[in-house]
Amino acid sequence: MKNIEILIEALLFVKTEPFPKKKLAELLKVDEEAVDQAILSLKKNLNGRGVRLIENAESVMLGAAPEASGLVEAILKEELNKDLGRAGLETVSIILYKSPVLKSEIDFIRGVNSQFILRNLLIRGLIERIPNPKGRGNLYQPTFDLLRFLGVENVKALPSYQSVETALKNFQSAGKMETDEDETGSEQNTA
Amino acid sequence: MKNIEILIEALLFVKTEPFPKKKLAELLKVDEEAVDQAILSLKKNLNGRGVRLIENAESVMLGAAPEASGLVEAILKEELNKDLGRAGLETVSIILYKSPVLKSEIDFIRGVNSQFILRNLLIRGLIERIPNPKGRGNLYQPTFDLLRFLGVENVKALPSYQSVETALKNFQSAGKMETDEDETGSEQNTA
Amino acid sequence: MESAYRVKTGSFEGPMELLLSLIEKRKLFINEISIAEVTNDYLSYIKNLGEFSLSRTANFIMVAATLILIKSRSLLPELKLTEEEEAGIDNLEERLTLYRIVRDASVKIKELLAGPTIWERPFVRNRQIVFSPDPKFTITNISAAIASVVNNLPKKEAPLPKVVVKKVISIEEMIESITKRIEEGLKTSFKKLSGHSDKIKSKEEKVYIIVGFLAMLELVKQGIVLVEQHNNFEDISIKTNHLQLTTDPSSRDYLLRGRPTTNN
Repeated sequence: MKNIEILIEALLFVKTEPFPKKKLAELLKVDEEAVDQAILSLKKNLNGRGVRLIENAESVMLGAAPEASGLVEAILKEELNKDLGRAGLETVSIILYKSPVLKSEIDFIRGVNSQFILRNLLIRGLIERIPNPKGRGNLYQPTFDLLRFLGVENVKALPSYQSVETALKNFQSAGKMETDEDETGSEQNTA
Repeated sequence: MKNIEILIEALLFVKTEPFPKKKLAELLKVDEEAVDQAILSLKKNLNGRGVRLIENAESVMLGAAPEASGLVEAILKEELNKDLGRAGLETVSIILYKSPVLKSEIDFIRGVNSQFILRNLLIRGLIERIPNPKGRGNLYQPTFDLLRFLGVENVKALPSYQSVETALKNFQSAGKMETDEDETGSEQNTA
Repeated sequence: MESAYRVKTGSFEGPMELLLSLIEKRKLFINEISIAEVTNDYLSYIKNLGEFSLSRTANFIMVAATLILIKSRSLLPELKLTEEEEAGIDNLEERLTLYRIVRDASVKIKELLAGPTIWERPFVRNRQIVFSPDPKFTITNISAAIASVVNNLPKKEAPLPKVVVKKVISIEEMIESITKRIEEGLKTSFKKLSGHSDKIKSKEEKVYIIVGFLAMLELVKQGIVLVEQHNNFEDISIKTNHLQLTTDPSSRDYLLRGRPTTNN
């Protein structure tokens, strides 16, 4: 096990929240590729262990293995509310299988304005808003909390990920519903 | 790696203080010898990794590898100095104008989850958490240090205090009546 | 009876959900023919949308527009549609397919949520807290921040977005034009009517269905007018915020009889 991997594991253990890979590279004074490689190796080494690596495109964090979920819940005595209504489930599914995704794309698929439900999911910390590098509107992506609640280490571990992702990716060509602008608010959570 | 070892690793991961081995045996419904063996194996497996097993006669816990202590210090220090950004300013301003305030209320006003930013504000001694006398969740309020830093004697001396407080209060009571339409259920797990 | 119906209608949040359920109830595949078959069910559903907010009603009406085109063409195959109208039809089929994929995925997501969690390490800091203010936390900045927070609070009832209103209103014109086109088609091609796919039906039945369909279009138009009114006169009372199409029992009865009775 290489030194940089040890350091990353230790940092993630101490920090207890999602850590941007970019920031890891800065702190460790290595390039992002080296970080990616170390993370890949760490992930492999954690496979089948009591601690797992959760990741999205930008960040990584550590979490307790889902196999221990029941026991951990018993000692933490914490209650999670994982109930989502049908609208919430649909919206979250689109965001999980097609992230990052625009509000207009979500509206297009669901045929309704998803403003309220997006705000609700943002407040619950299940999705987050990121700026769209290509232009107007915000992009939405799943949070680490959502991945953790689902018990998956990344979106690729979701059921039928490949086929659903492909189906959702292909529709882009068909044009979007030019709905109203995104009105869930424009503040960024840079926390 | 045996199942019991995975479970112990996961339990120690979420428990941020020493865990009595006796208690582990109870939780896992195995005898103490089995726990000892699993711990021995876990210790071996963690050797040379970023997270290590620390133990005394009765208890065990996980800790970051000593090799990483310099870096860990660095990120903890950085936490105290980094720019808290717009999210930080917004959250602090809500806590100032509406203290004491629940996390769920802050989230509802901001339209995003404030979990991580609240942690940062707590670590830096800008806000503090007090138990909610009326029920679940914690209440947040500004620290005396923050008020002194801002040069105000109490929150009521903040600019436009009265009108902002009223606006926030009105928004909240209006929101409560409307929640059925957007399928909320936004019970929060506190930071 | 009335309230029982409301419970049923309240269960659909959006047009895709409703449309898909109508198609699946008849065990049909998603294609133009099956969409045409459930159009009347769909339209009679939105006629009873009384319990929904205006924005939801608008969503249902917008999809109704495309359904009307599909249905019109299934009744009168010689009806020429514009390129844009054709595109709208293809689009709806695609959206419906996508929606079904998402809905099926959401069932699995629900199962996962009910299953195990990956727990995070709780946040605890046993360190001595050292007051470390951000130099940007000044009275000026804080007062600007709270002003922007108050400013960004979502308005209690967001008015219908202009784009949506414009679309809904243009649907009214669309319905008018399609009505005209169908009526003309009826006159000029009465002979052809019995000639296409729906072989089971007699000419008279066919005309009856079309007339029923046209009457249904009238009802949809009334809903559109309400959307328009609501937007011009913001403070119309709560009651009229909702789509209130005629509930004249005789007209409903008429429409019900006008519905095609294909069994698949």
